[in-house]
Order: sequence, then C-alpha cells, then structure tokens
Amino acid sequence: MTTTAAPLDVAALRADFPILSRTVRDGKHLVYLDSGATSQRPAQVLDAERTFLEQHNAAVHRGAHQLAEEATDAYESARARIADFIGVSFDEVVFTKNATEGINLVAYAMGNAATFGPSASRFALGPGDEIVITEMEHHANLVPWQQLAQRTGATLRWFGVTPEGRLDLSDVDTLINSKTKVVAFTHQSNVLGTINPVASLVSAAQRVGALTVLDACQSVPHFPVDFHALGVDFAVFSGHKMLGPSGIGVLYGRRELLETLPPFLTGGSMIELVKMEGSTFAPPPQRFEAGVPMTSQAIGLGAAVDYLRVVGMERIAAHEHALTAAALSGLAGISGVRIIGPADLVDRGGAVSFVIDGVHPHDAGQVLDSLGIAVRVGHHCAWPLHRALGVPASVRASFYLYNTLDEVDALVAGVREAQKFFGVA
Amino acid sequence: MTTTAAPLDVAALRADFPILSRTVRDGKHLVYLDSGATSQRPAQVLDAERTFLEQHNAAVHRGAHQLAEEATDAYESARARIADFIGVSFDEVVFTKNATEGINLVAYAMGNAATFGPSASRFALGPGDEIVITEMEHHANLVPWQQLAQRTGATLRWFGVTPEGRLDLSDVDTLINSKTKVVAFTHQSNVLGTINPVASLVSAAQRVGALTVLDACQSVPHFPVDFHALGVDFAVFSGHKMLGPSGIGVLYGRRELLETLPPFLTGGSMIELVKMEGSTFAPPPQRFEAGVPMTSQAIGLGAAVDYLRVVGMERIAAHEHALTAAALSGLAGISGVRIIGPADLVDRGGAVSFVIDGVHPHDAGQVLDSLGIAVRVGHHCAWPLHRALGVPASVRASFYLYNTLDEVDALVAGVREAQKFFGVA
Amino acid sequence: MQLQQMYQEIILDHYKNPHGRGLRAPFDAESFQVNPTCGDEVTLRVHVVDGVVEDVSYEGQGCSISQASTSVLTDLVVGKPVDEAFAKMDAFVELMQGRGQIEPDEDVLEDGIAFAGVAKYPARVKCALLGWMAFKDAVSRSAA
Amino acid sequence: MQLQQMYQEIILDHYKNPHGRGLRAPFDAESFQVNPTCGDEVTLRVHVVDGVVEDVSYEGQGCSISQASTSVLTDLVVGKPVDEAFAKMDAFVELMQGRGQIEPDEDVLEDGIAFAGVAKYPARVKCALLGWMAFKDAVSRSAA
Ligand SMILES: Cc1ncc(COP(=O)(O)O)c(C=O)c1O
Ligand SMILES: Cc1ncc(COP(=O)(O)O)c(C=O)c1O
Repeated sequence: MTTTAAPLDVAALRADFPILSRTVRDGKHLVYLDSGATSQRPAQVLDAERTFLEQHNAAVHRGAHQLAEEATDAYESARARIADFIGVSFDEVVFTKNATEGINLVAYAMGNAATFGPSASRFALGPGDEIVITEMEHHANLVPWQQLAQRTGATLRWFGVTPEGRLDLSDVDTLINSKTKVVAFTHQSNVLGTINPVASLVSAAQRVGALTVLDACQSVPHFPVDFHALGVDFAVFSGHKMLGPSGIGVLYGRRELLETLPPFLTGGSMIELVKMEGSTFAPPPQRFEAGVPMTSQAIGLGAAVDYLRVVGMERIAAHEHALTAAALSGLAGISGVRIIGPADLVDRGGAVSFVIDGVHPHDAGQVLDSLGIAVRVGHHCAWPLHRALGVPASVRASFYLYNTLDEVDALVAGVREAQKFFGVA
Repeated sequence: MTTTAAPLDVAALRADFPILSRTVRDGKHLVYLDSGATSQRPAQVLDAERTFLEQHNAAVHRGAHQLAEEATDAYESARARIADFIGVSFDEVVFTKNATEGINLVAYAMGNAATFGPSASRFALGPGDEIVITEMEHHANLVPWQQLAQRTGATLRWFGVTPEGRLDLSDVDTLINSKTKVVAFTHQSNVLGTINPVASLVSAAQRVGALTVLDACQSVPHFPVDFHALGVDFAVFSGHKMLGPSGIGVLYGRRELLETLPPFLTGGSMIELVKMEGSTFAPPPQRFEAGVPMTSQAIGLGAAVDYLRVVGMERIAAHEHALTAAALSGLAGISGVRIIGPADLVDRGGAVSFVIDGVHPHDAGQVLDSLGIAVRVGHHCAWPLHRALGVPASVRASFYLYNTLDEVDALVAGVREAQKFFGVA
Repeated sequence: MQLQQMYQEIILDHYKNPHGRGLRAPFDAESFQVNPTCGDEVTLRVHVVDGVVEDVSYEGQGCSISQASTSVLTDLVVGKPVDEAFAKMDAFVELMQGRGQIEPDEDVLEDGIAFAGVAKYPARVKCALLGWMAFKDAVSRSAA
Repeated sequence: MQLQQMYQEIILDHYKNPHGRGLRAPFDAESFQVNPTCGDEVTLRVHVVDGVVEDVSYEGQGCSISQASTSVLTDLVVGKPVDEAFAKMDAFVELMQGRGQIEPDEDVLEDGIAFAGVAKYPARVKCALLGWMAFKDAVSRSAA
C-alpha cells in the first residue's frame, strides 16, 4: 500500500452521494462514520441500476428475446469487471446475496460432500477433522463453522487475540495440523481494524493441505486486493460495504475447487439435466447461482467497482489511513478513552473502536447521534472478540472515501461532549 | 375470484412502466409476454427504492443512530405490509433472496433438524420417510427435495400429470401416507397455468401429519392469496415476478413452525448469544435472516405490494383471465398449434404454453422476437413436466396487468408468421 | 437539546444509584436476558410469597437506560401483588412501544414516566425493556 | 428483415435435409450433450482411424440452428485428419463467439459461414455449438 498517490478530492466525491447532504436530529449535518456496517451509494450506482431496470430488465440466462440478451450481457459484464477488480477470472466469481451467504455456501457445500460421491471427497469432513477460525471473527465467519462442526462431528478450534488486538499466532503449528480441513479468517477485523497476515496463514494451511476461506468484507472495499496473489482458496465480500447495492455479495473460489465443490442452493439455472429420479449440475459459476439472481444488484455492484477503480483503491487506502491516524491521535488525547485494537497504524485499516470509562457505548452513541454523528455501538457482530478483550461492547467509527478530517474532529469533540454529559470529565 | 370488478385502465398503468415504451429489433414496439419469468417495474417501485437509498440508507437492526432507525422502520414497515397482503402476521414473513432460497431454507432446515436437539424433532427425516412433490414442479421446488432425500436417505415420490395438464390425484391416498413428512407443490404451474387444488392436498397432508410447502411464485403476483385461509405450513414467492425488485423473495411459515424450525443461514443478526463454544438463536423472523439483508429491495417489494393493492388483485386476475381467454382461442384457431396445459379457463392462470408442428420453440421464439414479441422458449425450468407431456420444449406467453388484447393479437399473428417463415403453413 | 428529553434526571439518578441491585436469596426463579444487538445482559431473581413480589434482585451490565429501568422496576413491583406488578409492566411496555405518542400515568408508573422520551428512539426501547422481560420470565418460571 | 440474416437458406436446407444423421457403427466414442436452458440434446459418435475422422453419426432433437450446424459439421470433418477437423472447429467457435464482428473464411468453414448471422444472437450461439461440443468430447474420448 502506497501513500504517495495524489490525495482525493473529497468535496467533489461527496457531491456524488446524495445522502451525505442531508441533516439529522433537528438540522445537524450528517457525519456518517458507519461505513463498516454499510456504505452509502453514489448516484452513479443508483443510475446504473435504474437505467438497467428502465431499459433492459429481463430474466438472465433464460430467455432468447432481445431484453433477455441485453440483461444477460449486462449481468455477465458486471461479473467480468468485478472479477478483474479482485484479480480473478470471471468464472471464479459467484454472486450471493451477501458475504454471509458466501461463507454458508462453502460450509454447507462441504457438509454436502459426504453424500455427493467421490469427486467431492476432498471437501468432506467428519469426526476427527478440525476447522480453524479466530476469536476476532465476525459472527458470519464463526457461526456457520460452529454449525458445520455440529452437523458433521468435526471439531472447531481457534486462534486467540492478543491484548493489542492482533492474532496470537504463537500456537499456529499446533492449531493448524494434519487434521485441519479448513482455515477461515478475516482479512481485516471489522472491530479492531487489524489486517491479518494472510500469507503466513495461507502457507500454514497449505503445508497441511487445508482449505483457506478469507472474509474480505472489510478489505476489498478499502484497499487493493488480489485473491490470486493472496493464494486463498475461497473469499467473500458484500456489495453494500463498497458503494454497491444491498442484497448482493461475492464468493470467490479457485477454479479447480469450484469445479468439484458440490452445489449448495439448488433449483433453476444451476442444473445440467433434471429428471424426477435425479439431477446433474451446471459448471461454475452457474452451479452456485440457483434461481433468478440479484440481477440489477449485480449491475449496481459492477458500477460500484467502476467507480472505485476510477477513484483508485490506493488513493482510497491512503485517505483512510490519514483519517485513521487523526482519529487514533485525537482519541488518544482524551483521558478515559481506550482504543480497542492496534494503537498504531501498522497493518491497520479504518475501523476505530473504543470504550469510554463511565459511559456505556450505547449512551455514547446516543450523544454522538444527537450531534449528527452516526457510529455503531455494541459488539458489532463480534461478541467473542469483545469478551476476549474484556469489554461488553464498544463504540466504532469506521471511515470511507467520503469522510473528511473535519468529521474526525467532530467525532473527537463528540466523545468529549459525551463525557461531559455523563459527568465523567 | 370474481370477474365483475371494473376493468383496468391498462393504458394508464402502462405509463408507469418506463420499459414498456421502448422498442426492440430495429424499431419494433416491445410486446412483453414474459412476466412469468420476471415482471417489469413501475416507476413507483423504482422511486421508493431510490428515495430510501438517497435519504435513509443504513444497516438495519444494527445501529442506534437516526439513519439506522429510519432504515429499520422502513424495512419492518415493508414486512408488515407484505404480510398483510398475503393474510399473515408480520413475524411469519422471512425475507429471502428469491423463492428458490425460500424452498432451500425449509429443506436445509429440515435436514439440520437431525442434529439440532429434541425441539426440532418434528422436522427431522431419514430413511423410511417420504417427501412428496409433483411432476409439474419448477426445478426450484424439485431439486432441493431430491437433494434433501439424497442427504437424509428419505424417499422422493411425486404426483403425475394428466395429458390435459392437471395433477393426477388418483393415487393421493397411497402417495400421501403415514410415512410422508412433507408435501411440496406449486399453486399455479409456471408452464401450464394450471391452478392446483390446494385445499385437498393440504387436507390429505394434514390427515397424516405431513408439512405442506406451497410454491406461490405464480399465484401471489396474479390473484388474491391468503396463506392462513389456504392452511399451508410454508409458502414462497419472489419479488421480481410481482413488480418488485430482483434479489428478494418471501418465505411464509406458520408461527408455531418457525418458532421451532432450526436455522439455515447463520451469521450476524440471527443470533441470541454467541460464544466460541456455541451459539443460540433469535426468534423468527430474525432467526432466518442472517447478515445485512436485502434492505432497499424489501422497501421496493413493499412499494410493489402497495401498487398491486391499489390496482386490486381481483381486477388484475380478471384482466389476465380475459387475456388468457383471447390467447387460448386465438391459438386454438391456428392449425398445427397445440396448447400445453388446460385448454379451458377453469382453475387456470395466465401462462399459455404451446408447440407448433414443424417449428422448434427456439425458432418460433426467434421469429416472435424479430417482431418485438418477448416470450420464453425452452422447458421453463420444468424439464420433467415437458418430458411427461412428451415435448422437449415449448413456447410460453405469460401475461400481467400491463398486457393488452392487442398484444395477444400480435402473439397470434406472430405464430402464423413463424409457420410461414418455416414453411409449415 | 433532545438529549435531555431522553436522559431525564430521574434516569441518570437511577443509573448512578441503582435500587435493589445485587443477587439475593431467597428466590424462586431466575431469568437471564440479553439484548443480542448490543450485548447488554441482566440476571434477575424474583421471590414471590402468596402472590406477592417479596423481592427482586439483579445484576448485569448495560447502558444507562437498561440499568435505570431495572432499578425503577424494583421500586414499582416489590411488595406488590403479581397482578398489580404485571399491570405496571403492561403499562410500561405500552409506553415504550408508543413511539412517544402515549401519555404515561404517573400514578401507575411513578419514576417510570421518565422513560417517555426513550420511546421515541426505537433502538433504545429494547434497552428499557430488558429488565422487564427478565421479570416477566422469572415470575412465570416461579409459578411453574 | 433481420430474420433472413440469421436463417440463411443454407441453414434451412441443412435443417430440412440433414447430412449424416442417424447413429452408426463402427464408432470409437460417443458423446451426449445437452443445452440446459432449452433442453436441446445431441448424441454423437465418432469413428477415427489412423488419425482421420472416418465417420460422424448423430441423433438428437433441437432447433434449426443446432440441427443444421451438426449437419454442416459432418460435411466439414468427415474424411479429415483430426488436426484439421479441430482447426475447423476452432474457426467455427471463434466465428460464433465473435458477436458478428468476425469475417468467416469460406475455404475453411464452407457452409459454416452461413452461421455468421447467428453469432449476433448470444442466446443462439450455444445452439450452434452443441454438436461441436459433442464432437470435441467424443474425439477426446476416442483418443483416451
Ligand atoms: C413456479 C415457480 N417456482 C419457482 C420459481 C423460482 O423463482 P426464483 O427464480 O425467483 O427463485 C419460479 C420462477 O422462476 C416459478 O415460476
Ligand atoms: C468482517 C465482516 N464479515 C462479515 C460481514 C457480514 O457481511 P454481510 O452482513 O453483508 O453478509 C461483515 C459485515 O457485517 C463484516 O464486517
């Protein structure tokens, strides 16, 4: 990641996002610091979807009339551009409704391997096999693996987290061993901002022949990511966190793996031959896209990727780096505020979580909200992580390309205000 | 269904659908007769989604700031209106990405029951148990049950179809027996237009304590449907077939059943408590909505339901009835054309499929397309049905509120044109 | 400023000096409730003698709203017949779900009326109801 | 009218009078291919002797495009060395995937050039390639 690219013209960018000019709570300017939960959408993305729906909408891969052709072309063109954005081939991109579905897809497909015949045996797991995750996972990359373990009899194991909010890799060689079938971990923590060492986890997994699943929800939107270069087997992310529509996500799978992975959702468009007695299935990616897909949403995500590419992922990363630096130093300057996660900027993205002595996160969030500042409070779907770090909940500010240093200042001032309101400063 | 309601002002309605005024294939007016695959969207639906995204967008059920409140309200208000539209309670409505996911949800959740403890035992199935479907099912209501049977060792059985395209219920008492765990069938065939006798299938299932799953993809968009009145246990439909967005569907489940049904997709927002060692789950409908949902799509579907309600489902049904009558009689007047499905209008909706002697459906579709007429050709994701009726494929015209009698005339003329072009008339 | 409307003095007082806090014996039933979105939790015990709520004791962690409302709860129900306690609960739940449109009855809810402003913030309603859900659950268990 | 561009006389002729149709022996390998969107299917056999395609026989059901292109296929490849047959296949596939932008070489594709118009209709490209996919698959099986 380089920080030398020309800085963003944030004021110009902001003009593309209609919602950013609205006010909340009796005329306060909206300060949207909750992009880690969901990002806002530029007019370009909204327009792309609308144009599609007003001019080309039809069921894709199903019709032979002109609209169906145009819709199929638009849908597959979006897939190709998205694939290119993450450095993979178009047939390695499966559209899902969100990242959560993508992880469930891999977990269920592995569960299905037991009854899917010899071609799928490398995915099958059972008692004695191990699934490795980490304690900093979002529930989306945690509960599906718990459930897979429960259904198959496999054992779930996990990496702990250091007090600084890094993965504790000290026991990597015992945790990832010959029984390990899959290692699933997040690229960047949605709470801590921590960017995990993908390369060393991938090589530990490869040494024992385990599959790797990367939760890239908080990386793909924020810095350049190339899944082939990272060497992971599977990865997931969501459109709504990267300027795209809700209701669409991506599962990347290495081609050789997708070719033999059993299907998950079944129904129309994913079949080869259907008889009452049994069916065979289409090659990937179609095999994993049952039913009429998220058509206009794929087109919207394609437009989002085009937008991000024009702005430049390097520049976005650099911009967020500056915002994060300002937030960390601003918050560090307030006594009684403790950062949850790395206090420095090494391998760290733009999610800044913290607790305030004597002010519950929910109450702090309420004060910030009354000032127009939208942050997230709670455990951010990473409850075990919060338990591990000894806090029931936290306040999280998360940044994106459209945020400004002024907004970071507003956050810092708002935290002081919360302390004052609750009489702890 | 009454046909006495005031007729639709179709010209006025059409003005709401921007795509209907476009031309295709060198200036031909678009005649869109493919609503059975996917419907078009009125500006009201597009506007509702856009307004939401430009003013209220945030992650629902996750934030405490004003946008998150507004987004959650909009999302839950859509759920309530949709529930009302189908005669059920709001907590019986689960949002899925399409109907296909809804059926898979039920099938997988039943599969999960085996390892989910005693509370879920009524859903569990295994060798000796039977799943009953029909030969006229869309692949979406067929392949998931095949797969469930394969995973659990249960047996798949099915009702056949008569040459007239009705369910052959002569062996209902042997097919639905004490081993039957679930009976899944379509409300209206997407190929034949046949409306199935829900009441008698439900009572046969109830006599033996089997669950019923209704595929309502082709009924809810086209006539008034009340799931409580029908007495089914589960039902599914898709937004994109009823003027709503793609990427959203609904699973209805009876409250008592949803309360004990094991989860399917797992992750954020569907949990109660998460520890590394295990998790517990939220009550329905949240239990079945993992991850950031199809937010703007739910709002869009809510707007679609509002639109349909204002137009009136009775009137829509009456209008389609008239179009279907015209199509059936127009096509019956062409020698060499054979209707696939009921030739009369009894218990029959507006999907009209047919074959033309000497002209393959694909070729017929191409001729129609060259005239601007969009129909679907192939097996329409109901391959076993086509095999049962002895045709490899068919041409399907399907109608909706925005179609006109002139468009039916254009279809009939187009079919004659196809015969001429291929020298069979 | 809106904030004061929500965080009435009464709420902040109960938050800083909660009534009845701590887990005590004897008790007939205990309930653990959690707010899955924020992780707030409460463990609450009830001791019911001859249809009267003799004691409510609790511990937990959470925001000012959830802590204060549980504190108010103990004031409202301890010493009251179960019927009357449930009537108060119903009134409180109705108030909280009223989106700020309901005029609370001070005779019934006493300090509880201070939560009227919270009802305007849907995301906080669950906080205010957390202790009450535990109370309802514990009483129904104690009766079983 | 656009239709004539797609349905060249040559295509309609092959459709009505297909060449080489029927399944024959001897053969070395057989391939069954299906177009999952429309249900068109073909079963195709090849007989390869000393690296030369001695016979191609087939049966199936499908639209004019899929039937005619399989008929043209037999004309193009029977009697040709496998290399040359594959070169023709590659040229045909390239033509079909060219979206109407590729000028076909009549010396290589003979009657196959009539399918140039089909390449403009993405949904029909699969029809035109169905028999060729079966041919490719059958030859590779015969070599195995
Ligand atoms: C009867 C029927 N069932 C199921 C489906 C599947 O719907 P979807 O593809 O939206 O999941 C369809 C439409 O394609 C249908 O017509
Ligand atoms: C790290 C991480 N993983 C997974 C998810 C789940 O994404 P979604 O809810 O879009 O499926 C999120 C966001 O909520 C996330 O931040």
